[in-house]
Amino acid sequence: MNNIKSKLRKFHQAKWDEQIIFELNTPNERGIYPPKAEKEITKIVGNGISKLPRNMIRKKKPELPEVSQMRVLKHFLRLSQHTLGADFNIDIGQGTCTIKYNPKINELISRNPKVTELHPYQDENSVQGALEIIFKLDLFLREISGLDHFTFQPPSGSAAILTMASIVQKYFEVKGEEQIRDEVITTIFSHPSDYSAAAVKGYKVKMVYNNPQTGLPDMESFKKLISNKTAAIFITNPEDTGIFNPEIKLITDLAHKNGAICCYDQANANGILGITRAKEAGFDMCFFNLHKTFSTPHGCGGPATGALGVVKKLYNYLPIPNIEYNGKKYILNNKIKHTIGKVRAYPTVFPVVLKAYAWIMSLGSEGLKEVANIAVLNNNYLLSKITKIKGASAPYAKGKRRIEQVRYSWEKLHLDTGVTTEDVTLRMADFGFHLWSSHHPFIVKQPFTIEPTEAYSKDELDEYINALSYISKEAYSNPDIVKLAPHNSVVHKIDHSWFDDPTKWSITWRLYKKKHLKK
Amino acid sequence: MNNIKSKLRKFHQAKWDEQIIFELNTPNERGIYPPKAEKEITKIVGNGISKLPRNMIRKKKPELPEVSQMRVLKHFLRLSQHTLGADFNIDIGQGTCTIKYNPKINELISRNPKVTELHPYQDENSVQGALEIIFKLDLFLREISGLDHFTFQPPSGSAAILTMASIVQKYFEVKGEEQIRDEVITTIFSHPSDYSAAAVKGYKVKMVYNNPQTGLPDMESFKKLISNKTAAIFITNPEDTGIFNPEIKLITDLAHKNGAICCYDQANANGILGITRAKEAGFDMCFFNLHKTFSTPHGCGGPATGALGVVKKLYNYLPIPNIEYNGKKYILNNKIKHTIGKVRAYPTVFPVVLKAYAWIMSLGSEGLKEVANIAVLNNNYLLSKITKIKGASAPYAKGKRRIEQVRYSWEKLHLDTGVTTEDVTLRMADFGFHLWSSHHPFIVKQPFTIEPTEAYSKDELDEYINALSYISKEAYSNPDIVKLAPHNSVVHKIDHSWFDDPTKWSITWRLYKKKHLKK
Amino acid sequence: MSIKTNYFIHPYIPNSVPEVKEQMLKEIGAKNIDELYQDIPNSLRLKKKMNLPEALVSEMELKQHVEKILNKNISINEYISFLGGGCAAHYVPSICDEINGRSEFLTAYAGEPYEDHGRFQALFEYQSLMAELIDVDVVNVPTFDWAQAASTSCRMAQRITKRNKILISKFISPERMMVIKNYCHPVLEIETVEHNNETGLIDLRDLKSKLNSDVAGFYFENPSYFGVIEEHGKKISSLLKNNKSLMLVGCDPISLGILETPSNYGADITCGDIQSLGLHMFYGGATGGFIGTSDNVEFVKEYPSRLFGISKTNVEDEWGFGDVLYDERTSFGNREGGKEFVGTASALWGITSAVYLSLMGPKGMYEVGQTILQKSHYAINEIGKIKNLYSPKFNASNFKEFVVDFNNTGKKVSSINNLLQKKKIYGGKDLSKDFPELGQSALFCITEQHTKSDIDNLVDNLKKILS
Amino acid sequence: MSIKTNYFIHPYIPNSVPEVKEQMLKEIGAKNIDELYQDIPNSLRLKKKMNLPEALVSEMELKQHVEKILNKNISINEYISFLGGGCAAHYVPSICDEINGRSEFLTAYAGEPYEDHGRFQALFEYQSLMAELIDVDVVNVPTFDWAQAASTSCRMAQRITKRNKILISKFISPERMMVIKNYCHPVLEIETVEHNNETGLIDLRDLKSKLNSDVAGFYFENPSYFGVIEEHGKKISSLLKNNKSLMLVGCDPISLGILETPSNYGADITCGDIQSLGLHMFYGGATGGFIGTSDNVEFVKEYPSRLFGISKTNVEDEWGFGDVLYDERTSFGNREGGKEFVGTASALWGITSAVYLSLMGPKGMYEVGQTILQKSHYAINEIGKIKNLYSPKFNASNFKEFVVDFNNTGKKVSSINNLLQKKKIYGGKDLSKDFPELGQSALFCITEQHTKSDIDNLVDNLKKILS
Ligand SMILES: Cc1ncc(COP(=O)(O)O)c(C=O)c1O
Ligand SMILES: Cc1ncc(COP(=O)(O)O)c(C=O)c1O
Repeated sequence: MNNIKSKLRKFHQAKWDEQIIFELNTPNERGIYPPKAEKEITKIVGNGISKLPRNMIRKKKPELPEVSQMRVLKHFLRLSQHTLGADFNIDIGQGTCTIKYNPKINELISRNPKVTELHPYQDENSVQGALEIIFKLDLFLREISGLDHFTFQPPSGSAAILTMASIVQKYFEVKGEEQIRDEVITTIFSHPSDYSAAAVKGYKVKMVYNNPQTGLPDMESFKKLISNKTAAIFITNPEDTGIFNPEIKLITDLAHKNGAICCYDQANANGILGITRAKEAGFDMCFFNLHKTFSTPHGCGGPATGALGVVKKLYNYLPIPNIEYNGKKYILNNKIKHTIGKVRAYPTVFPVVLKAYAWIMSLGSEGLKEVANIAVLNNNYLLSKITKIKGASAPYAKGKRRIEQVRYSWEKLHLDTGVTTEDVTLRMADFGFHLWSSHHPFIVKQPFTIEPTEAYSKDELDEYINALSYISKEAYSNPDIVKLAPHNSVVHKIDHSWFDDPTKWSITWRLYKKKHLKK
Repeated sequence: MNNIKSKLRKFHQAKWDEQIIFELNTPNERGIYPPKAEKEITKIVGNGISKLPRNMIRKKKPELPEVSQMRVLKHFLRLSQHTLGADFNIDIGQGTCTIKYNPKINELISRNPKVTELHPYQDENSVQGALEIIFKLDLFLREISGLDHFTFQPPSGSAAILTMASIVQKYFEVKGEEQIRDEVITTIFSHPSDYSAAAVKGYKVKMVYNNPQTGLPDMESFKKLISNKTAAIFITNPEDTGIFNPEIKLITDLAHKNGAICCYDQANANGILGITRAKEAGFDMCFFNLHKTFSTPHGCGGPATGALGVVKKLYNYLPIPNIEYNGKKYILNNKIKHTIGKVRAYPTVFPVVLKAYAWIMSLGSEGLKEVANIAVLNNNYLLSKITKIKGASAPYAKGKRRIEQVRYSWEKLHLDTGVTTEDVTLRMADFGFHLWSSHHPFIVKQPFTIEPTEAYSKDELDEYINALSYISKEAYSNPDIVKLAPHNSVVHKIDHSWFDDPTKWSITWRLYKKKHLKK
Repeated sequence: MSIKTNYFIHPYIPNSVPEVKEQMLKEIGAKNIDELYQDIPNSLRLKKKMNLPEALVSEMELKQHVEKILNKNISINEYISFLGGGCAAHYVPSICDEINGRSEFLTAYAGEPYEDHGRFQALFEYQSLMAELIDVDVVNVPTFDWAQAASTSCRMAQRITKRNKILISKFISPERMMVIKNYCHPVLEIETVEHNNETGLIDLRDLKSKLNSDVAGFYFENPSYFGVIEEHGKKISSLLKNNKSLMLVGCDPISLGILETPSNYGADITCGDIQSLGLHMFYGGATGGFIGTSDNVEFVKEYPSRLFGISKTNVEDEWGFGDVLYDERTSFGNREGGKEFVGTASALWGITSAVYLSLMGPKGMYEVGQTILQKSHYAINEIGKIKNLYSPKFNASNFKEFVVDFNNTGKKVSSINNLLQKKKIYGGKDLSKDFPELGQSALFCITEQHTKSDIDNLVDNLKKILS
Repeated sequence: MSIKTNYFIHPYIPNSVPEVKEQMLKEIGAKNIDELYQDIPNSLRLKKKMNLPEALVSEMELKQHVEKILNKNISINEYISFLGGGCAAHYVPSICDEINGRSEFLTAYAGEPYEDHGRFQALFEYQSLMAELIDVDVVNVPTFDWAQAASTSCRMAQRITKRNKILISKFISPERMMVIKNYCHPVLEIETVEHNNETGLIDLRDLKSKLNSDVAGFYFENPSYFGVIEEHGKKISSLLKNNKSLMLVGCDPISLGILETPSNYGADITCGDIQSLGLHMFYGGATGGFIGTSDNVEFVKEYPSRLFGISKTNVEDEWGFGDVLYDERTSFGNREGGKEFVGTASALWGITSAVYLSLMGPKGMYEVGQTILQKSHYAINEIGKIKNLYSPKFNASNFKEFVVDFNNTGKKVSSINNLLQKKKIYGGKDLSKDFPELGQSALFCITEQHTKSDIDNLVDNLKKILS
């Protein structure tokens, strides 16, 4: 197994021991000069400052550092090397995040001035290209989901959940049921935002826990919770466990029977593209994270887009403007009867939409299905291999297949050796890998979540597995090396006492100076 | 001195332990698909292969690796992190190379399709922008050098030397003296190409060694060597020692008196911009490396340009086409009476010319002079600091100032501790630095050459000096740590036996397989 | 050719190679991939092929295809634009794009501070640099946009004061107003505060009249949507303090090298958008919302966003980073008790703005503010000289943006803009729909990128159109 | 403002800060910077200010200034171009530019294999990939361009055979011919070899007649400058072998996924340009010359270029790299005895081509060759159908390029091209000056980037012009 392509690397992360940008301050150095007003202008209007109300002239200059250009560049370049992007590692350890290849061609396309230099207030006629791409992506996603209309206004998955909750609310307001229907149901293995974004809209959120055997949301609890107070259900499927819920249609039927709206969290739909859809599962709304399934880069945490689809009857509640085609040209439709208004100031996060469009165009129908197939193949391959590693297990649904990810457990490893998931995570850093535990609460003990997507080769999967097995062996033979990790990373064990203690936390450099330097 | 901005870093270079691209081969993986001919075309011309003479169809497919796209990207990205570009380190240790800031704006400008997508055969009218930039750079360099015409055809400094030799030759051919004048004189501290590129043109090259006291070329030797056989002198000033030769005008006068042409190697003119010029020093030709003094990036060793200037009387020998302005538009002049022909297929290395143009435009006359001033200030600051380091010295011209660089010596360190320049070089890698010895032959014992340019701050210079002092201390206290370096670099002591032994050397992967794997 | 219908080896999907699939299925113990979907009931399986355009697997064809569509756009590189209102064409230093284009930053996501030290440091620096610019002690990792930042500011005010009403200035961006309204509904009640029609400044009497014990805070923007500089910040602040309501101020950070910061005239929460700090417009696609407050624990614990803090490690002189109050505040750390929600937002743009501020320093921020001030006042002047135009409409100080009153011309802004467009000019934003009370008025925006000749060109064409 | 005439703090020059200068001068023990120039005689000092345009220290102004000039260019993105002759618009995969734009590679230079391991590996891989493509054992780190590679091939042949004459095919690029002539003069004598006027193939009789004991080698190109595929490589090789002369073949590497490699019909030295392998045209500014031979020591030691070799280190399974035969061969290692010279050349483009070949693999190279073949033959056919045009002029197989004979049209190529240009087409390269014997002929080039409609567009316009 330890062939050259899946060898355990002698890795060390770049380590520049780089200062904080403020430490690089040298008074009077300059990083860049903005343009000056032309002399003729100055002649006419003076220095400009005289135009300001006296009390509105800034008195104390901002204490920004003064650093010459190359040093600023060097600083951030070094920080970039301190960051383990997906382009560098075998990024399957950030389960639920659907890390995949973000094609460089799509980056190139999105840095075209015909993309970067468009103003959101421009006349429709001058942005027909942009609108066409947005609208066509809508058409594509209709086909992929079976739903009837998409909006690309929500700037993230969580924002899409908030938007769904807003639509649900408006829907029942129009029906006059908003007072009665003040509950929402979600599940414990759904994303936390399915809880919290719904709560923002004032809903009482009820949580269905999983059946300890199957790992699936417990049907009996569902039945108990659902009622004519239920405005909507917000559910992910497969949930973080990667187990597809075969009863999903029973759930949506039950919800519908109680007059609720069914909202599908398909942020991550990577394992089911072309296989199964929101429509057939009975959902009224669903959303896809373009920055997950549809391959737009994660950018350290955004920009992003939660593409939100609805069935026909909810069209009238969509945020405005909606991008449509009137038979002659693409338009920004602001006339939507019961629109919830807006969830973001401008129509969409255009570069993200554009990259998702290009990604789908490079794959087509068959390609998308192949994405799902291989994501699932890779995941089950890992499942088979990882469950053979001493100390690791895959709770729930023994012997069953999984879709695109699995929530594993190091519980046995921990019991046997004292080594925790966190220890393993930090030790994985020594080989150039991420390993993520799971969303709180840790229902699965010592959890870790792995989602390989379609982007990594068998050799790369093997390399990752090799590292896990190696660390398991270490844990059993020499646990300290694991517990003291990382050794080969840019940084060592961090003092966590600075994060929850108000007298110590330093959210900015000035706070650090106040709290720690003055002493 | 060890303030936070000049601290000795706990450095480790990125280390991915990356395979050779051929080791990543997985049969049938694809990195990219080129476009296919349209179906209509295939219908008409068939598969294309049938158009080939049978024996000209390739029989054995090239054994290129088959690797999917993200893995290719990852491979080269990792290799990039294994490379210590000037954007990352304090790159003052590659003396003679004039490593400075290569502004990112110039990169951006040069990636404009109006630059990348121009064909060299395009009609003059459609490339007026390109020609304007080339011509204006010519005007700038005339001002900087005092000479009368520049050509940007030579694609490097060495190629410029070759071009100068070609012009000299043609000049004497036209005069009918080519048989008599078959010698060229250069100096030992000039760049090796001043010797070898002249030799390519069949010249017997004579070398003037330095005066052991002053470090300057020995005047007496010069006088002895120069005669009516001398076609030209090729000389750098300041030479690699950084000492300005105050007798330079005596030398050119002497050469002229003997009927020779004076060729100035100003590849590196960083210390004298706006201070002193080729014209006043009596030279007939000079060249600047745009990739040194004029800030275009070195690109791991090119692309580059040796901008070659000549006095009026040599205009008629310039390579064609010469870019000129006829009062109405910019033209490619191919009608040059005694042209040497060409030294490169196309008119110039346009992106390099463009970046040099932009760099000069951002600085202007004062800025260029400030470049020189600060380069010299930085250099003399280092001189003062480095000569205080135990074991280090700056041979020649004791107590004198230097211009833009200094050739130092670790001779004492070596005698005292056994540690060589090479050892220090490899140990410097552990702190993220380059340190270069010098061009062969090592006239200066245990040489090292440092050229700070204007691009680094005092703090950065101090950081570099700190590392040198630290290593000197190590050499005296614990030489093994120096001798066994590098410890924190991507790679460790390399087996040099594979480089000069024909049974072992492996210039390609296929040779490696033949020579080392078969066994 | 190797792309056949049943044999689709895609450059993005390494294991689409059939031989590899076979090996992996063998390890899994499955006959085919379909078997892996056994839990998906047949009734839910998609039987048909999705109806999507044919794949453009050749990268060149993909590029040509997309560029052909994009060529239908007319960018403001091609026309001269005076559009603003929250998004504008400021100069983007080349290093900003160099850094946000680095593969490492572009493709990182949610790693630990151990492998993603650089991401944490860059965003900590972003927070710290913004904190200097807006002169506060705490700034968040950026949220989606100004609208979200303003919305969250309102919700924070509610949680801090435990009151349920927010007053909002009428002269804020209509887009932001809609976002805030949706985000706060039905939990918060919203009431708008009037402005003086002459000066464009906040109507203090109206504000006063609306203050009561339900009011959690008052949100206004400075400069306002109309570019008007509100000079009564301190007065507003004392009105609010007396009422124990918070002052929430939105601002355009590019003004703050030269304009006083909201915190210095009493803002409890400062918010705004970083688009002006090194981001291209991207059709409104590059935005990031900042929120800044004092280090008061009561405020800090109400942030929903991530807040990166600096720390030390067990190695001497080594910086470490981590999340402040993560388990208490965030929905990641506290599903049921977290504040609002956290997730993917605008981190890459935050890093970009950190680069921008590092390059600019205090002097650069001052100078760019001054240039904008000078150029915009030049435009105000020159437009004001045109017959029948009132510029600026509001008799107050302006920064970057200003309203021109076309009511006396007898022409509609929309038709004037159409004529300007024929001259390759995007005129000011037509305000007649969003602010009918202003009649035919337009909002013009001038940045440091405009040249005198751009402005003169506009003025000449306006003259021609109106003559 | 802080830029004053005597107070110039430039973003590119950190120590231009006066306070820092003072500190440094103090350390040096000098009163001012001028003192540091004490060795430069006054008579050599420049007394005046250089007459250069005013500095554009603002990055935005610099960008606007340069772009304004560049906008005078019309790129072949805007027109359809059929220009080739050694430089052509092939598709550049986006990853090629991603990699050559990486700051690390872009700004590295001459470091040791210890700090620049990645640079050495990437160039070793370049050598290795090219070696597979051209099917030889040794390839150099790329030199300037094909012309230089051909020139050096001639000089290598001279040193290997110790003979002083080179025969060169007449149908090579006129630019390369001039470079070779200058580079070899006066050390080598050059004589040209004729081609058959019908087929464009090498005139074997003429070749034979010119072979004698002075002849070090014969250099020809395949495909020739006219795109003609020479099919008698083996015959030429045996003629040369009999004369103990070397066969030197120049080729366009993008042909070699599909065309037989020179080494397989007898080339002793293969050379050419990597421009077609992932490089933009840059007005002819992105070129790189490759030279490939067998691993014969007599050949290897005659390379002037750097040759990177692979090795091991003292750590198990770790690759190391270094220079092969550096001290013996190169002018760096051996000033007086080195072969020709070595210096800065085209390394970044070499790395780029390594990326290109890694992406393409054997199948990609085959496919791109096939597409070019098909599209160029389609163009040959369609142009050939136009009245009075002969296409191809030479009755042989073509790849990528071909000559169209306009002699029967009564029109000059130059005026036809002018008319085409009005239709936004750059027609074929006019050959009438460089090859007067061909009369009014033009060289057309078709790559994989041309679409059928591009070609049809050309044909339609030619028809109109000629009707
Ligand atoms: C299933 C699921 N839902 C929602 C989200 C939230 O998406 P975002 O981070 O874009 O807010 C995620 C992201 O991790 C997710 O995986
Ligand atoms: C003084 C001098 N001359 C000539 C050269 C040769 O330049 P190139 O590497 O461009 O051939 C150099 C480069 O190091 C140099 O420093």
